[in-house]
Amino acid sequence: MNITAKFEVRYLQFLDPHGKALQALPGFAHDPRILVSLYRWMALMRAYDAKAIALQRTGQLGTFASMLGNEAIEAGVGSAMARDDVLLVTYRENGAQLMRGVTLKELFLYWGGDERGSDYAGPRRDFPVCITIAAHATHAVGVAYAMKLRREPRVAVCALGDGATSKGDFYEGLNAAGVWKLPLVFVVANNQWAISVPRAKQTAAHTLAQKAIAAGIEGLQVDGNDVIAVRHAMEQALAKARAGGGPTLIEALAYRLADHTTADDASRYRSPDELAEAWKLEPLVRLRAHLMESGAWDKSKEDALLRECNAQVQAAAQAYLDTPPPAAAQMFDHLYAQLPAALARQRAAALGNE
Amino acid sequence: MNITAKFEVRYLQFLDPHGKALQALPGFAHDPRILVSLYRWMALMRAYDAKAIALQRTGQLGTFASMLGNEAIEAGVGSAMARDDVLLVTYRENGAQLMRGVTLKELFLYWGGDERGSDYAGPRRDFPVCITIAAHATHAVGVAYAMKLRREPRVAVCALGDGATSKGDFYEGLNAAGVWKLPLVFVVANNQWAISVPRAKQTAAHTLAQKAIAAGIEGLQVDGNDVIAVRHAMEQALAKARAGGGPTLIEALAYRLADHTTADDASRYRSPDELAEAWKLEPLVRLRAHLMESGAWDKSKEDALLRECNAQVQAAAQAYLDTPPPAAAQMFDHLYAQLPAALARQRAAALGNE
Amino acid sequence: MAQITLVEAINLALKGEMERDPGVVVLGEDVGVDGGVFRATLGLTERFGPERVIDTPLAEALIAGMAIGMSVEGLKPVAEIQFSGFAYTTIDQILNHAGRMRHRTQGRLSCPMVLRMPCGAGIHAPEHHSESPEAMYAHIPGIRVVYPSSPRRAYGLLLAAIRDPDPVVFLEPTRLYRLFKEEVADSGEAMALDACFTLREGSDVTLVGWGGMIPEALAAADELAEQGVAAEVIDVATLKPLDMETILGSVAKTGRCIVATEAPRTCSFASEIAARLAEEALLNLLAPVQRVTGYDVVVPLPRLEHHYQPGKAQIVAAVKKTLAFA
Amino acid sequence: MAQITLVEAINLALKGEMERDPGVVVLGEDVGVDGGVFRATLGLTERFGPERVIDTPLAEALIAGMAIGMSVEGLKPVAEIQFSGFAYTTIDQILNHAGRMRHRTQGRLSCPMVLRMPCGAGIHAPEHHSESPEAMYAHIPGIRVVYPSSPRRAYGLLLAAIRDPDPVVFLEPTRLYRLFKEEVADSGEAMALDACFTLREGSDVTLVGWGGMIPEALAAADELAEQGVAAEVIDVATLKPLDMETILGSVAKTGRCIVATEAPRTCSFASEIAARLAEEALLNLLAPVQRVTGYDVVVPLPRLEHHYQPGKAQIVAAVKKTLAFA
Ligand SMILES: Cc1ncc(C[n+]2csc(CCOP(=O)(O)OP(=O)(O)O)c2C)c(N)n1
Ligand SMILES: Cc1ncc(C[n+]2csc(CCOP(=O)(O)OP(=O)(O)O)c2C)c(N)n1
Ligand SMILES: [Mg+2]
Ligand SMILES: [Mg+2]
Repeated sequence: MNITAKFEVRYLQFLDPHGKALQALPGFAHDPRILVSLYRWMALMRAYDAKAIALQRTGQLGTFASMLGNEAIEAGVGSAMARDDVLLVTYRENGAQLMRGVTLKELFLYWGGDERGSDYAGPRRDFPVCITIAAHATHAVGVAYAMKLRREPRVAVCALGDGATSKGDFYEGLNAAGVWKLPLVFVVANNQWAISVPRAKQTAAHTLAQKAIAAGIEGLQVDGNDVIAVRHAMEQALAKARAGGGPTLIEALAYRLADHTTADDASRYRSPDELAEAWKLEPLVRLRAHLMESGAWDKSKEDALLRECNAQVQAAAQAYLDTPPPAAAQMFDHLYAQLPAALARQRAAALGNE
Repeated sequence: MNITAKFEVRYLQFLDPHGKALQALPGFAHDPRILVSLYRWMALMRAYDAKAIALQRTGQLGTFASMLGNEAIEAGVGSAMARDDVLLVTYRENGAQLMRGVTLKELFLYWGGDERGSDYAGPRRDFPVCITIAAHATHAVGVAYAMKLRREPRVAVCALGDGATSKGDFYEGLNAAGVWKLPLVFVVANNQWAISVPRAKQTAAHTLAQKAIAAGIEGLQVDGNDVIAVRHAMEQALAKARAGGGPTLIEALAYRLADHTTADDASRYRSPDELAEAWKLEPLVRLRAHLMESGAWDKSKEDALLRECNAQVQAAAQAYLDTPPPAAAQMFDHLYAQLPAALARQRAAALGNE
Repeated sequence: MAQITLVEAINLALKGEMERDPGVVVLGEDVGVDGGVFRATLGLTERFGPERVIDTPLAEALIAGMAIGMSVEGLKPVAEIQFSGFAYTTIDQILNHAGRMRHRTQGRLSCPMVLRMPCGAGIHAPEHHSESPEAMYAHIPGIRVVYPSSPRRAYGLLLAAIRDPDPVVFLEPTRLYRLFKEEVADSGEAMALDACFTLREGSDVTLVGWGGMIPEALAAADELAEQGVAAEVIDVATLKPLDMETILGSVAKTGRCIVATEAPRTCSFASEIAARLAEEALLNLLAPVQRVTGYDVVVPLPRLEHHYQPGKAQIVAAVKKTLAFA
Repeated sequence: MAQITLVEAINLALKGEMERDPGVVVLGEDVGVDGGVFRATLGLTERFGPERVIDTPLAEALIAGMAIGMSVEGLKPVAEIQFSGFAYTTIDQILNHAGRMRHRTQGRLSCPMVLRMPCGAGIHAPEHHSESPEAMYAHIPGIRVVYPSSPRRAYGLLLAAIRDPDPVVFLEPTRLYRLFKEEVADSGEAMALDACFTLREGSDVTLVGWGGMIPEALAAADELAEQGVAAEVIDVATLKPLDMETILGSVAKTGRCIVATEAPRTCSFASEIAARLAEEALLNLLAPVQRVTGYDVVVPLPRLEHHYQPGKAQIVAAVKKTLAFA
């Protein structure tokens, strides 16, 4: 038999778990301001996350999906994208959303069960959270197609999980992105679990990056606990997309350090040992060690940052809690551009029940 | 960057377009009886095909999808499968179905718009034609799962087209087959067109065989005009599956020599040159040349065969035409195992309208 | 003004609107060079190029999802699903995303898209090519459902659908694609998207239908007229949101009503209209509303198709039953 | 006999039937070690092993399609869709394949499968976790639709669904999963799949509902009783095929009827029942049938959920309106 095609999947990592550089760092990583900024964002994510869980546990927030362990992926994605790009997310991408200008209060509102939380004042064209896994992979194709058609130097970024890669729409989107060579970057946050289903049960594929081969596009794996690797891969993929080079699939390897959501109890299905091992690789410790080593960070800065983040999160939570519930009419108000006459009576009935 | 995974796609071909062996032939191909039998089936397929088109053109059959150009794929699949295996097909696999024991009359009935055509007297457990593209890829997973669960040495074979490989359920099925290492062989009859959409517009993937990489399973490409290659690849994949070795994806390269269906006019979207080139590769000529060269075939055998096939097809067509239409009640008769009381009145009304 | 068929009217509307609005794009399987399997998109590629007339891979969820993404980003996609039988994989996208994007973001984003699909029985097509799925779509909040039954209405309603700021599912009865011609002015004028069409006035009974049932209802009215029964015929071409006022007004006048659809009876749109009449017009009704529908069975393959599909005869029979009601 | 919840009754039925019939397999997302996100499949993996209690990849069309393949090959798959909001991608498989396999092959092949899914509002869940999609399924020929509302009925109807030779969509109201307990005998006895349950007798008005509306209807009946109104309460737990006789019989007695569902009103199953009553019971009706339903809007996120979901108050109000009808 002849060989008719050959492929390989590359793996990218810059920092080891102790923050030591394994190879020459990319340009941006030589600027301590950039790395510190990334670190600050990751710290804010963690503070937000903790606050959200606390609110949920005290009955002040709905079911919440923690991003614990995904912060480097979030920061890499959020920092590499341009303002005019469009981000399409699942429920676990609040970190990148924050960096894009979604406010903490909006996020709390969303998780608090209030539609107004998706009316982002900042990134007006970013998509709201897509709960139905992988459906937004096809939306991203449409967004990127529109950008390409209008010859805009913009890119769509579609973030999803390892579980999402088993779903038909993920593949349909990936394949279509290849067909039209769209300005579209898929970022798979492979946190090893889809609720209770481990990565190995999702697919027999050795990597998730190799799913790209089925679509004839570039795929690569990065260490998702290494924000430098994620950001670098994102920058390259975004630049390629902007230059007309087409889509990329980035698989970022991380670990879901929290339960799936506040409604889940991960101890039912995974071992404490595995979790403990994963904590050794976590992204904040790694970047902090690197920054401290380089002298760009110290204990007092850390303490100040934590105070700052907590205050910020606290203020946003309070603003959320102070928001009066929407009126019942809101059910009808943005259903159509204009309320159809046929719905006017139903609306009136709803108001009567208020 | 490190390389974390490597893949390659192999291509298999034994006979060149003139029937010359390009490499040592597999065992079965040294037995002229087997090759002659394959040739006879392919000739029958072609006779059936021509008759079906003639019936359609004269208003005696519904829309029909010709398998012209796919005969070697059909014969390879149909001859390699064991009786107890299960075949799941699209509308273009009548050839393999014939070899599995579906009768010509049943096929005519089906295309004539009569449900009784799918009540196969022969292969009782084979699936009926799946019109919704690629949906049967997931059915095949269920069938193969059942076989594996019951420790049966049986295999499910799912046949589909190049267009089908763009669809989510194809991928979901492929991926799941890998997860459970199922006894399942996917055969993609890549006839280069999905109605008017050429293969290159379906996907940026260089081969369709490489779609298997996304599922972590074996994929290979074969010359779909070379029945020896198709059968050999099928035999190997079936043997592997039966032995617990898991699924395989076989991409068989052929060309749709006919219109998509009798409702289509391919001259609208593809060039006569391309078609003429494709005719040079067609499967019957190739095998016939090989057989003649080896002395296993000659002109008089050919003439006798054609007469035989035509007579057989003619008789079946007549039997089909002589079949009285089903009663109106048939709409209700096998809808549920037992007609629910709630439908009894509707059934009576339908009979009243008869 | 030319005499054209329904499918030509679709084509005319598409062509005109693509000309007027550079944001309009057409996408689907075989919509490009082939012009669509029914030729609804004929000539569009030549005129507007393959970037705006997009042959997609074979993937319906992609087509719907992509249209959502495009519309959110400001394009006006008109997506074709080759047959409604292949559109069920798009329901997830329509229900969970297209119909919700505006509400979910409180008006920040929206989906001005059209999902066109041929449907209905009567052309002796293979399996899955003959269903009439309007009820499933009509159950979905946040979208519009349109089902024209004449070249003129197809033209005017498709223009309206494309211009509408919200998602529209646009059902096209294949049986009527080439059944008859009508003069259609290429005026660029859209019709209202929430008003029934009273096609014929009458005082004795109201015949309500849509899509492929309309020629049947009109033929039934002709036959009834010969027998001295004056039937009013209402085309509910815009099923959702529903203009119930027109139907109620007619039934207030006639006191009797037949609602016809070729979809399976249970949870059909005919049931919806019958329920509303029972709720809001009980005192006007001289007889129970009769639903003339398909059976609750799988639409049979062509050999039995005519036994499945209701038509003039069933409508006339229902009218007689209604008139006989004491 | 133990007092158990509805979700425990589901679990009990699954366990028992897997014990009795080695062909029964359970599949879905997180149904294995995790026991399902609602714990409906708790303990099954330990007892029957991962080959019969199958954690699938995250792919609903696969789950449905796989169940079809398994059932054709002689297994009895009970597939779980994690929430009904994620089941729309399976409608293609249910409508185009599960509901047709037997008819299409004239009885040669069939799909004895169950597709279970939690649904309904009232647990303050995120988006897509609160819809009640029964009408869409009820419109599909060739399948059964079941929607229990008590532990006992959940147990008996799930057993029946698993044993039924045809595909059954089995809807489970999340709000009732743990709302109350009932004594359930693990008798292995299945209930009939096409009979309504008359939960309470009364002569003044008939309250018809299913799923999460049943406790509301019962509470409404209590309240009405205090006011001297005797309400009959009918649980249409087996929506399709529909036992209309029980409903007609009741309405013949009471002359008044309320049909309640939390689904959006248009083309809801409440519309179907109202249409049938209007057609077949017009002379018995003393007042128009009132539909108490959700609005034709997207089910809101938790903060407004209670404004969306109809309940006791709306049912009582509808009864009063009905009684006031001259
Ligand atoms: C289509 C669909 N099916 C099922 C669910 C329920 N569900 C929510 S999250 C989840 C697991 C997702 O796993 P993954 O993609 O790895 O993302 P992660 O939660 O790990 O970030 C499931 C099954 C859903 N939201 N959408
Ligand atoms: C889900 C679905 N979408 C669309 C169609 C309409 N359709 C019928 S055949 C076909 C092309 C199929 O192409 P391919 O898979 O290459 O098979 P081939 O016809 O070439 O054998 C299309 C789009 C369908 N049958 N099913
Ligand atoms: Mg995950
Ligand atoms: Mg093809």
